[in-house]
Amino acid sequence: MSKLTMVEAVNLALMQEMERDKNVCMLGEDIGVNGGVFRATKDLQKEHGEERVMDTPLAECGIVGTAVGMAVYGIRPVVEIQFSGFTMQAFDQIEQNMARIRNRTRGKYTVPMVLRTPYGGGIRAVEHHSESREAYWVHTPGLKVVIPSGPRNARALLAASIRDDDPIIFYEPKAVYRAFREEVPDEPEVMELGKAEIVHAGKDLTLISYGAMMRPCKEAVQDLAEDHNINVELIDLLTISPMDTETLCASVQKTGRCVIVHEGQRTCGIASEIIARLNEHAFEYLEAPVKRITGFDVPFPYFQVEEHFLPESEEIVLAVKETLAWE
Amino acid sequence: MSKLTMVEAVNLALMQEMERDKNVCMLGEDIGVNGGVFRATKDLQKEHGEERVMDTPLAECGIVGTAVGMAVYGIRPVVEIQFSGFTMQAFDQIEQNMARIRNRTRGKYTVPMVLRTPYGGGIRAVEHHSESREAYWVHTPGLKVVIPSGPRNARALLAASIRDDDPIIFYEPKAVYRAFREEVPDEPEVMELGKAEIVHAGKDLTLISYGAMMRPCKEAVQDLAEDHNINVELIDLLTISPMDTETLCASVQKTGRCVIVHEGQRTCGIASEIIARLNEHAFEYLEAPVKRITGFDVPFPYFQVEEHFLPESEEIVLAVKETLAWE
Amino acid sequence: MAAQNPEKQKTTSSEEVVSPNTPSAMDTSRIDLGHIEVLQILNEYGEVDKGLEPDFSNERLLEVYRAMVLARAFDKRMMTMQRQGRMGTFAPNIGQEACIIGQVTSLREDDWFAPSYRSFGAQIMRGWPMEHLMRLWAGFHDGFPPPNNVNDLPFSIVIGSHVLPAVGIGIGMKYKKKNNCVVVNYGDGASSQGAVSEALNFAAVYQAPVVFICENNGWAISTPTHKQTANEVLASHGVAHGMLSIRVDGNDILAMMCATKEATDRARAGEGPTFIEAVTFRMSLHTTADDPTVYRNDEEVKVWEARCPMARFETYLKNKGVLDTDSIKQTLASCEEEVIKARDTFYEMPPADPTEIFEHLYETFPMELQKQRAEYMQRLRQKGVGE
Amino acid sequence: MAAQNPEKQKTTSSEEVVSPNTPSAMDTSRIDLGHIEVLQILNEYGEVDKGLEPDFSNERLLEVYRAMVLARAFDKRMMTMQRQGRMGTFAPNIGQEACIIGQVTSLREDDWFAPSYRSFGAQIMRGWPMEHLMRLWAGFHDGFPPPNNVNDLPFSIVIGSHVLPAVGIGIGMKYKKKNNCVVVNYGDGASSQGAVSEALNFAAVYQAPVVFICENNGWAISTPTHKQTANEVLASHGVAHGMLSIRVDGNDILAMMCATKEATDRARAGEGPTFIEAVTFRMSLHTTADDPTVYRNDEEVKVWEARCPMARFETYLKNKGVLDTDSIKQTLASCEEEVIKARDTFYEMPPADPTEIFEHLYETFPMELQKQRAEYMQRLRQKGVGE
Ligand SMILES: Cc1ncc(C[n+]2csc(CCOP(=O)(O)OP(=O)(O)O)c2C)c(N)n1
Ligand SMILES: Cc1ncc(C[n+]2csc(CCOP(=O)(O)OP(=O)(O)O)c2C)c(N)n1
Ligand SMILES: [Mg+2]
Ligand SMILES: [Mg+2]
Repeated sequence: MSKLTMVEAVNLALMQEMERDKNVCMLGEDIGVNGGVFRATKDLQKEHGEERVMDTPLAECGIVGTAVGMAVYGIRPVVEIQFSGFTMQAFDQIEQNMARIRNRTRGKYTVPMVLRTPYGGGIRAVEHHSESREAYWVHTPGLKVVIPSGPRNARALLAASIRDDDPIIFYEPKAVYRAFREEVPDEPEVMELGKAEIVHAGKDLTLISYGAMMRPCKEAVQDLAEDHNINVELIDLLTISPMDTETLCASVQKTGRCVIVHEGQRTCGIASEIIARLNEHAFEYLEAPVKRITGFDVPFPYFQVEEHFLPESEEIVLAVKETLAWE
Repeated sequence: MSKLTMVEAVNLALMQEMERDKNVCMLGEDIGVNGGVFRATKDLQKEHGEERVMDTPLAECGIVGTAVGMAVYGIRPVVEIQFSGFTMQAFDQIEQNMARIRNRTRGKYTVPMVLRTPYGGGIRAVEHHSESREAYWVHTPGLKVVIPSGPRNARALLAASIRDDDPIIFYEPKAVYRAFREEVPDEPEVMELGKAEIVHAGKDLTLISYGAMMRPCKEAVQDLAEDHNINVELIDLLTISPMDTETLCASVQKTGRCVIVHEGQRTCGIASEIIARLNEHAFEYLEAPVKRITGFDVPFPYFQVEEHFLPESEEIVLAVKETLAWE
Repeated sequence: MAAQNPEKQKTTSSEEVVSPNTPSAMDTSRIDLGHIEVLQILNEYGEVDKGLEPDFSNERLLEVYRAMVLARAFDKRMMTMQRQGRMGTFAPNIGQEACIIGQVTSLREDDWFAPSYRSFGAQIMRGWPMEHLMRLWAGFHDGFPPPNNVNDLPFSIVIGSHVLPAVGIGIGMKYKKKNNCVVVNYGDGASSQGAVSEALNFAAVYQAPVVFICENNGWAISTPTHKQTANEVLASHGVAHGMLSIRVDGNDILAMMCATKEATDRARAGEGPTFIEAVTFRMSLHTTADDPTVYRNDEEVKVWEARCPMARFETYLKNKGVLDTDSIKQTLASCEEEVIKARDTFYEMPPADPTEIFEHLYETFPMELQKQRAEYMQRLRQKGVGE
Repeated sequence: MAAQNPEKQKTTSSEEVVSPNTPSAMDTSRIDLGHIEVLQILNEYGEVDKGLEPDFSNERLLEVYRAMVLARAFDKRMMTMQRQGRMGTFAPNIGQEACIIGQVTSLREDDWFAPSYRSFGAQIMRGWPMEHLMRLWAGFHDGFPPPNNVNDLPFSIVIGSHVLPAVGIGIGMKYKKKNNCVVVNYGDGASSQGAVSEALNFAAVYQAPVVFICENNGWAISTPTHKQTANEVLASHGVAHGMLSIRVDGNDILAMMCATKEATDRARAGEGPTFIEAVTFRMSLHTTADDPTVYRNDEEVKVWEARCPMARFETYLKNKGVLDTDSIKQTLASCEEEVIKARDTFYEMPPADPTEIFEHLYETFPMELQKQRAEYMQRLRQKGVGE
């Protein structure tokens, strides 16, 4: 056990997976000697050489498309895209090949690759460096989308993603990279994909979130318990696609009320889909409209004003209270 | 008045808008002498020359990025992407520049351009030629998304889109291109963007759709009225983003029940967003779960089986009856 | 092979120098770009350049000849079927047989081939049963995966999108220290796609065992190459990325075979990628949905008819004494028969299973998809489908 | 200008021929690619090539010299502010002043410039007040739009994404029959982006009045050019697309001024785009978030220190008698003062208005956005912000 930051935990998972399976390799910009702009790939090239940790030319479409071919050939590439905003450059390869080659070839070829990329706001970055566009990938059949919320689950989910035979978009909440430390076991740890986690059991309302937004949610849950005696059930999605609808619906069937929190833009975002599924599976249990606390439908703002854009625990507390007050 | 097919109506709108405003120009693959692979740009180059109707190299990102620059410079480009599946190649330029330059430059520059592209299934095409991925664009702030359902509104909405100062994704339902004829006035006609149309007033249930799916919806409404004495209010969205939430909510507040139909994939699709908005604005009026009849969360299938994938009027009739039976 | 990399002498490996811009890099002497060799062995009259004539065995030559005849016979049959409404839209390869077949002649079974949608001939040679290709173009899901033992990528529908994965496969071979290589083809139109240019760069940077065949057939639907680019020598794209690049007469089967042979040899020997621009011509429609009379004139087609890759190969083989009028006829007849057999097999194959659309999306079956499949099955039952 | 388009003689306009592949196109003689000229007027010792020396007026030379000094002073002040926590992450242009400023010296006000994120010097010369640039890098929305009367694109954050719009502006100029041109710059790293290669192609196909400045500064963050591409002569990219292409010593202000002058003249005269590879060096950090000691060694930096664009221009101006030790000091002092003044103005500018995030998305304000803004205003009120 060591106390690691998330970026160290990611590094640990990568290092151990490369040791475990010599077919695991990495591609990305500045991931070699430089260890990645966030140092998530630190020392990997020193340890495993330039053939396995490939510094690439500056071309995201090139990186993803190349990795797809390597994956088809039986390698297990882990791609780093420097910021998730630049996955737009690779959209065609992601949607047309990474997500579809298994389907297109009726399972003859698979694409066991992971596209890791830091997402989200909160680090005072310039435009295009704070995007949360996971909804694009969730809307794309054939992909899995995984978003950890802390060092320990980041490590265990990344290991699981690398071992998974499906193409995975792995969004790392960069605001959490160095925000806190957590005990992470030295021995490899793997968490099952596709399962949401009930982080805090409760009976009054279901609060659903993931990634960087889990921190304000946890704060809110604590505040609500301590200051208002409100008992919230907090769920961390962890895998956004395929979504663990059962866990969500079971909780809402119990609590009858729900608030959903994410940074990504609202319209056609993750919260809309959750609401649609609750509508299908928990309609008769719902006692109040489900509330969305999300990024607004504008581009992520420049950093002087970003703090107001990102949901904070106060808003969540308020939304929970409003939802409980609804009748 | 002449009876036109949708593709002729599109052609008419383009021709008249080019005559009206010499800043309107076109870019696309094979749109010149060839008149476009669907003939939507027939005779435009003959009439207006190669400078205004530009055959481009085979590069969608190039087409969109170039058009963005032209629009910033004060031209009003209308881009044709041969099939909507190939907009993926231009995703970066659409998301990063077309949608954002107005915002980025605080209104100093605008991007008055239209990206026209045929979308949807039903013409026995190969993979990537039948996509309905409008949800990507609806999730992208800064874009407007317009989808006509017949010759007359196609013409009037396209004219409006060309005159609009915002960047517009204009999806043309290719299954409707030559499916039927409709009276289209000879004189230019313009329809306001952002307004849904109540195509058939009713009181029992609200049926919401757009584009090619309006045909089976209309059939279903007729069948329901004739065979089952069920009175459905049918709404054609026409503009998908920004969405006319008011019209939708007012209708559902009246009927209490709703079914939504689209071809695009379900998860994080347009129907999810409508459900989320109904949840916010019409929660207390809803008497049954809102039903989604949509494309499934798999890639659009190859054409031997596509007919079963696309929603038909029977499914809609059934869904309406089920939703009415719910208590 | 007669071709050259003008930057060869300037490119230095990472061990030798720390930076590209050490003093000599700002050398102010002008940079000679060298030249691109153009390879033709068999001219349009079927005359062979004795100095360049390769020593393929007669059996091999006849095998390749038959593959060309078969490709054309297949093409014609497909066209008939399409006109009868029994085949989907497809892209005929008539007139490009030398280019298409020549490019795979030096591939081994464990090498890979990444075809475009106009590569029937090559696919057949690689082991795709013709009825399988018919399934493919008739819109059946099971037509898409390459058959067992055929290491090909599925054909590419999105122009240029297969080139990067093909490079990835090459890099995979290097990674796994295999003695293999990849051939990937794409057209003059595709050469404008940014993703293709990224693929060239990746292959060159990693010295991947990839052979690029740029099929410059004069047209991309209605767009002639001179409107596609201001530099019609597409081999320049290889040069720009520091790759050995050559232009080949794509209607000359011997040139195609030799150029690809040398390129695959280089690839296997660890000498990196090669760029081959094959100049040929799309004699027929772009696809069966296209009408070329709208945008190109007959004269141009006539010029190219005279350069037919089949005719000149026949002349050569006749002159060599390995083919005569009779055996030509026989070959054609036996190819047509083979195609008819494939067609009949195709007609007897089972209809599509409508439930297959839910298969092969993930390794396991997510709950939501199970639910959607159940919904779909219900729909099929209501329609009475599949009972 | 000493540079050449090797394919010039092969490229034919659409009127002349129907097809690119008429008989002569399958010409089998080898294709001479010609050469790329390398331009240096002022060598690293400040010695001028008399045969090439341009006749800019002394005033003009001093004006450009001051712009270079100002750019460096601005850079240094920004660095200090960043270290003090009063400035966001930014990309210093130290060592690239000649390249960056030289490229805009022949632009007129109604021409356009499409900068990268490392183009301060040029932006200041184009009329961006320095406090405005400070706002930009300090994360204020109002820092992004170019000021009134400055026809620039906003700087590009997504590598390479501004090059296509720049070409579009050039095509727009042609469309509107304006006598103008566009200068767009991008780096060695950006040269790998497919979108950039598409931009070159579009510019060449439409003969747009665009000047491409490829700033080959040796590094893209930690990636040296020789790992970015197997052909470090990036001017080859222009050649591949049939464009007049030249390599210039990017640390030689006279060469930069002359090359861009000729290129913009050509553009205005309807002679199409020009590709200029400017060889220079990123002397400092990639950005303030970067630590180059991790990946590059000092020796390389030392080699380039000796090639400083400022020093050699000073030597030249001294030799010419238009500058002396005193006026050098004076220029520096006045530039530093100007920067300090800008900084002070910047410090006094109002704080960001948090409601601005909802502005300028559409021409009119959609209902859902109004609703979301109301929600946001409510949030701000609860936090007590903006009251
Ligand atoms: C990304 C993309 N854009 C457009 C198309 C439509 N399309 C299909 S084939 C074709 C022309 C291709 O020309 P070329 O690359 O020269 O190959 P050829 O057909 O001549 O063999 C076009 C534009 C497509 N399939 N994919
Ligand atoms: C599409 C994209 N990918 C990655 C990045 C991150 N990034 C910013 S600058 C840079 C290197 C750019 O190098 P180069 O083009 O040579 O310009 P230079 O910084 O040397 O001026 C990278 C990788 C980005 N901003 N955009
Ligand atoms: Mg072609
Ligand atoms: Mg650089």
